[in-house]
Amino acid sequence: MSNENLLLLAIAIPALTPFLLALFGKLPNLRDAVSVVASIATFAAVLHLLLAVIDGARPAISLLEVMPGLVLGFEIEPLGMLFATVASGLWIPTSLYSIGYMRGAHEKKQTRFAICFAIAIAAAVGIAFSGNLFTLFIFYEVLTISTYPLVAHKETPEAKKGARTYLAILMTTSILFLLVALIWTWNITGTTEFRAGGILEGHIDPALVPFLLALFAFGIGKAALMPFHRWLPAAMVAPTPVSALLHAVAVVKAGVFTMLKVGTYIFGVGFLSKTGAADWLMWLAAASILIASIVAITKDDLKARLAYSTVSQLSYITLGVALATQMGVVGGAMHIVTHAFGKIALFMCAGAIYVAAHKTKISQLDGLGRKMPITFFCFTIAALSIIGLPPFAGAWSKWYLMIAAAETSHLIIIGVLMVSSLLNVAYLLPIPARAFFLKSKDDDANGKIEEAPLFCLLPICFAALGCVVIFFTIGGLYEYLLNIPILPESLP
Amino acid sequence: MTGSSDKTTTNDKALPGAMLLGIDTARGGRIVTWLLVLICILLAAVEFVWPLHGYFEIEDQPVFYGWFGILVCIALAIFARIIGAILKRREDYYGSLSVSAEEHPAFDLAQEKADA
Amino acid sequence: MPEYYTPALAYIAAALLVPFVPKGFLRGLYLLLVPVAGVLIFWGLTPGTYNAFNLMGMQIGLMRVDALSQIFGLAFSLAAMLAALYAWHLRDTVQQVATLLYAGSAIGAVFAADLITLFVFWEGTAIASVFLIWARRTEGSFAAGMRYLVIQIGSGVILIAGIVLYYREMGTISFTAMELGSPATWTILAAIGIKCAFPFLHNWMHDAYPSATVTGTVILSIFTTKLAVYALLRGFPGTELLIYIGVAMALFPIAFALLENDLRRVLTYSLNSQLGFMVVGAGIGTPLAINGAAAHAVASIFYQGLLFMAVGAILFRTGTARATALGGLYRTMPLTMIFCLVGAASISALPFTSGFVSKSLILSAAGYDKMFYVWLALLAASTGAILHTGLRLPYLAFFGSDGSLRPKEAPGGMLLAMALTAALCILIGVFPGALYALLPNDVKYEPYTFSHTIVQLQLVAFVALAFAWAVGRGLLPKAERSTILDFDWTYRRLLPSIIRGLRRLAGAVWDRASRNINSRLDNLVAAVFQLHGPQGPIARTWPTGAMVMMVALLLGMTLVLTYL
Amino acid sequence: MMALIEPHLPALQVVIPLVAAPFCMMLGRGGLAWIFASVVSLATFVISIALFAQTYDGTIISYHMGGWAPPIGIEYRVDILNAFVLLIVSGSAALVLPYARSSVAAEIPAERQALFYTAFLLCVAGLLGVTITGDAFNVFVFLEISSLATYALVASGAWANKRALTAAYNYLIMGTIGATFFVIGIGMLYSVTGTLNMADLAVRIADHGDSSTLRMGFVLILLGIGLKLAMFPLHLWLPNAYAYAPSAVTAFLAATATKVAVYVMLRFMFTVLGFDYEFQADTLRMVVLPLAIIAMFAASLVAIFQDDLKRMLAYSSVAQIGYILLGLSLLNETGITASIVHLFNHAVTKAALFMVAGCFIFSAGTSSISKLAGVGRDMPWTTAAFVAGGLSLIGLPLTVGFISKWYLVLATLELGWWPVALMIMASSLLAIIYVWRVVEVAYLQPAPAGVTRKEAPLSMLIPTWIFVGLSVWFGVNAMLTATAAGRAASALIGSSHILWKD
Repeated sequence: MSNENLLLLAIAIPALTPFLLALFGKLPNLRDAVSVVASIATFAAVLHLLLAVIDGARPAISLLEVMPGLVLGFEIEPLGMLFATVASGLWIPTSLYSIGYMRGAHEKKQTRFAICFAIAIAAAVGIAFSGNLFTLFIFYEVLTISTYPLVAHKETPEAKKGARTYLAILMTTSILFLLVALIWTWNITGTTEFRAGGILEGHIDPALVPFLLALFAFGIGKAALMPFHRWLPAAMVAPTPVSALLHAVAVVKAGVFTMLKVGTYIFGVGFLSKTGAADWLMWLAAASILIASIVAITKDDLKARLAYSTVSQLSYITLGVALATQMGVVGGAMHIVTHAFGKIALFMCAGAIYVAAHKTKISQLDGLGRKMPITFFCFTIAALSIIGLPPFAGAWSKWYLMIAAAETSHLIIIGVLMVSSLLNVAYLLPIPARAFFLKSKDDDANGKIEEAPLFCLLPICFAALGCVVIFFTIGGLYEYLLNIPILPESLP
Repeated sequence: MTGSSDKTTTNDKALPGAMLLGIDTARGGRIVTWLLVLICILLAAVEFVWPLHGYFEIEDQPVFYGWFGILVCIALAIFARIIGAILKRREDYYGSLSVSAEEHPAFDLAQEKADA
Repeated sequence: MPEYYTPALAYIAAALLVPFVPKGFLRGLYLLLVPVAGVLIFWGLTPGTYNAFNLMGMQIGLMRVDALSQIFGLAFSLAAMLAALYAWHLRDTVQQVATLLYAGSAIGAVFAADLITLFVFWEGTAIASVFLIWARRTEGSFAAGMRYLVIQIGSGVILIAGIVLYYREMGTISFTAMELGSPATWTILAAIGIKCAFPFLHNWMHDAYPSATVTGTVILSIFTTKLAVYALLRGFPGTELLIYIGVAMALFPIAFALLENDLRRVLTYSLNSQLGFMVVGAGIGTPLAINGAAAHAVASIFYQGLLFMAVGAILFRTGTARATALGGLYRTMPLTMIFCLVGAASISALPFTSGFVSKSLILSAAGYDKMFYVWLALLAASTGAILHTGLRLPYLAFFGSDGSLRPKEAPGGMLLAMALTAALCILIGVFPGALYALLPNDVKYEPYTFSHTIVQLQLVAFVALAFAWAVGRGLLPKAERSTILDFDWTYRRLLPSIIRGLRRLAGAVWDRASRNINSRLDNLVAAVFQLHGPQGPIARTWPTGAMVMMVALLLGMTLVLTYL
Repeated sequence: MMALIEPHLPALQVVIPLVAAPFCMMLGRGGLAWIFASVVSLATFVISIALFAQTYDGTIISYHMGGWAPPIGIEYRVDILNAFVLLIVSGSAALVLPYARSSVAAEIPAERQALFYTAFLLCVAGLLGVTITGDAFNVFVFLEISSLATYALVASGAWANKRALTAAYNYLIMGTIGATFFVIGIGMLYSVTGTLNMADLAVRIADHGDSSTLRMGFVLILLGIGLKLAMFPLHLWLPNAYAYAPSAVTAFLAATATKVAVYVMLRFMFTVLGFDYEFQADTLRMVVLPLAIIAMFAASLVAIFQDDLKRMLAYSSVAQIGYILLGLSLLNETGITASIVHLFNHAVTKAALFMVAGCFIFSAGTSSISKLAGVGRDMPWTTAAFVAGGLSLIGLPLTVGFISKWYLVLATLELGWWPVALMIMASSLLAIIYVWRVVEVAYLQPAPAGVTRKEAPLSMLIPTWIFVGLSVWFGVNAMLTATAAGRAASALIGSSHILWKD
């Protein structure tokens, strides 16, 4: 099968799975099997493409012209390939985990859940493979809409409120800012294609660049840049698999991925650093990193704390873009991977704790480590990875972001990254420490608690293992990321 | 080292460290002190028989190390008292966020009595 | 995977296997044998860098074997073995795993040829060691562990920031001697300074060490700080600033050591003071001084470990290490007392103990370079060490007033560990040549000159006399149940209260602002509703007349425009 | 056969429904009349497709009624713009009629249904006539035919709700005032130029130049048509008329009536009076543009607070007309393209949505939003259609609404009018609110106990979904509509440029 067809297949499988899911809605075992098989099939297709891309292939395909000059088309480049691999790859453990979680927590409407989940993955892969900003925007909105039912899943008043916030912020930012930015870009350059080195240089008054960048940065609400981050904690009312895959990996990473993509292929790193247009973004991202971390410390709700941690970590990637050097892009892209593994593990642990012990508050976790050692052990590993400690994956992405900050002589940014690590320690490590080393206040109630179902545990262990493995195999990832074109291709 | 002698019971005689019994009484203390005085005098005397040499002039002062040690001790005692007066607080000053006031947990220990 | 081989790997692999080794004799033996395996990896290798490879354009060297790394590696391995013996009774898998990881990380860091590897193991020591504190499983130790962890990881992130800058500046990450001067080197020095407990960066030690478990404290006392000394010797030999830092470090903990009630905390202060000697040695930087610092580090690992072991044994049997609760223990724990006295003699640098042969190297180095005040200060610090640890500590624990405690002698594992350590202290003291042969620089030095032996004996004897006299008169500060405030007050009390205040302020401002904004928003929504709601003028069903009015109005308006 | 018919297609387009109407009345019973009306509307649809195909490449068909050449005779003139509108009108009719079968049967007594379909055909004929004719006075005539039919159609909602009568009455008054204004305006143009043929008018006006009579004529036409197309604040008749008319009528009117009025406006402004007519440009920018922006917000806000689904959609229409007027008052090619493309896009979207409302009324017996709780479970297809239509209303990609918004914002950005671009986006955010309110109620609220609702019949669902399908299809592949609109816009501008140059 040609790479182009594989590309379409990688989007089509998750996009068409919902029909099968709807068909088997009444047969839970078959339905869940379909989910798992679809996730594996998608990943197989993506993996195939990954190998091709590593070999230098750049499959591209134009589906149709939506409006004169505006093409719905796909083109794979290293960055998008990376995101697609992460999103589709982590779909497999998450779909397994969903089985354990949704059944363990006795959630209703599991078919609707599975359907929307598959669509969201299709949209994420679509975003990853988008050949131009216009296509990307389309899938970006599909992703928003398809995750709304997932956030509102519980249908309680809180769920509705959270989902409303979720939708309101993502829609407002994307329509009010991102779409305008998109049309502006189209207006001045006559294209929305992603091109190495950017398309804007020479078309736009340098004085206006910061404004256009602002429209993009705030328009990509999924990147959760402060002050448009509120949707992320609000989305935590969703069932945990959603928080794990979508709000730690697919959706939020779609956001920061778009930031990276826009920075690299629309503005161009060179253009950004030449005009200094991203300076303000750098400071905002730095502030976002710190403030979100501080807020995280004050949260007692486990998922809320993890959500604010995500807000903070996402800004690392935005920071990588804003530093406007190759190492910044490499660090940011690397952080997409490393943070994905760490945060998905953390959320899965939170879900496992909820399924096994029905606890959502950190203050209730004392002594649980004895009952759920595997869960909390994996939590510790993932937390260390998020903090950025060796030998866990997070250390490397932080290293490259620091290198980028050093290259641009922003010592304060290095300081911010350091302080952020410590804040991460302060809000993440007390959780397993309390669970393992403090005594529970109500031992009787905890007496019956045991580990979450195997379907939950295995994905957790997988993700935690990923954090370790990536640390040692980072060389390959780094080599791969160097393929992201930074400079404009010389014209033939 | 006062007032503890009466606690010495016959039982203590059987304890493994019985050899030293009495060293913590006032008399024991006096004996130790005088023993030390004797040692000090001997060591000081050595200096006058075989001249010593060091790195600095000050070391050529008679019994420099002896009086220097005593002076430092006095200075330190005074300094420590001043520090103590300023910085000493209740044991539970930091509350439950410190181990100062809490007992060491029993599971980590094996408290056994010698006569048990 | 031979190219990934470092002694640390043996420890890490062993740590992963610990849970599968049956608890009890087998596991005890297993833990004893791991350091042996660790030593075998590097022992006998000719100096050079092994297992070097290129990672993302950076030259990584996992194992650099030279005299400096070998002596620290050997000392760490031996200490790890002794600690394992000391903890023979322990049945806590978490602590056993943590110990192996901790020791492995420290040894790995010592053999690191590049800064990245150093950083990896640097953080490794931070993470692994905190479990020894948390393993106490109390609120207090949890909080202390968190503080310790933040500071230790803080040291790590400062180090990585320094490495980043250094890499940027020099284009290499190899770990060699650096010149203090650029932001990079200052940052790296700061990172090392935290782990080395430089003044004002030292509080984690006094906070955390007494908060650990019985065995945990012994293990903690071995690695972290000596690793930092190693890093100073490797990275900043001959940096003048270190001399002054070291002098301050050697002096100021003395007063705290004299005041403290918790004997384990007394020992941390005395450890801190001893570290000062080593830092001075690194700062002087002559071959002799470097040798002195290395030798003193090795010696202090053992005598300080011995003291911690003895106090640990007391804690283990009595449930407390508070001086106020102890006293008169010589009756029932005479062996422990003897070993403690060996340790005390060593730290007092009594001739024929290890302290004497190592400390004199540093003092001599200062003497040769005619650094009078440094020399004098170190002498004063030595005096202090004799006073607070050599005399006061054993006195309070084993003699002093009889606390009427009659605990059993320490268990066999502990006694054996203490005995071996004590033997080491004395052996080094009697046969210094063996230690000197391992030192990094080839310098001839003879510690047992007649003058030197006599003056040191004089010093110890006169101080002992002064102590006996002062004790008889009750002139020394009394040990009381208390907390002595140290610099950590700034972040345990001052900073939180500032933050609380700021938070209250920010909260008030936020509340006010959000109330204000909310009420404005409410008003806006109300106004919008009034205008656009079902009964509002815009949504209402108007009578035909009103509609016509509207038409007329618009017509009028446009007509006006027509004639403009 | 084809060769015989083909030259007469423009005439047949209007004549067929016009002639068919009286026959329809004679058919008596509802069923037959419905079949007849459906066949007729299908025929007109086929004709309009043929016309569109002929003019797509820019050809202009000029058909002389009875063989009399203009300016004396009446000319039917088809270019891509009105072919496009013809397509909208006849296509809507062809799709609404199948839908009307069940809907009308539920809302209008059987004996009156033949009359209803007659009025319907008349209305179609009128709207087609307005669109196709090249004669200014003819426009007025057909406008009145369609309007009168419309009043009757609205009033036929009275069997369901008596208020339809007042609504129709109000509509009648306002419509008549509008028509009067319009005819006076035409009279003034005639007094200046002495001709009623639009092409001829254009030439003569250009020769004549500016004058206060011309200005008066323009103002009166603007207001007259403004009334018909529910330009804010002349929209007051619309919400009630739409809310109380039978569902099928609402769907049809929403898709066509206002759109044809917009077409007339475009025609008079840019073909007759000319793109560069300065007074017109000033009026558009100073009066119409602000009113359009106010409409976008005010009407959307009203929609947010409405409880009745049909009223909510009606107010949303007022807002959407705001977009159209905004586009044309920007006075650049992209803006006019946006207006024209939105004619189609909004027609498709709104027809679908009103049909959904009709389905709700049919199956659940209510269009009150609060009573539709949990309807997503009982009527999944209908509710899903609402969601799809709603997304288009918001302007999300892959729907036609997005295409319109794209061009509109592009037009403002071309002018550098930042704030306006942001205002367009902000007002679409209001659309999110009123759409999502329904979505939330329909899906996330439990159905009240004891209420049973069946899915709407296929005869209603299929047309609804065809409209939904169109709104998605032309959102995904907008080449046809966008190209047509673009060509129409450039033709409008191009023709007037030539005229005003000399």
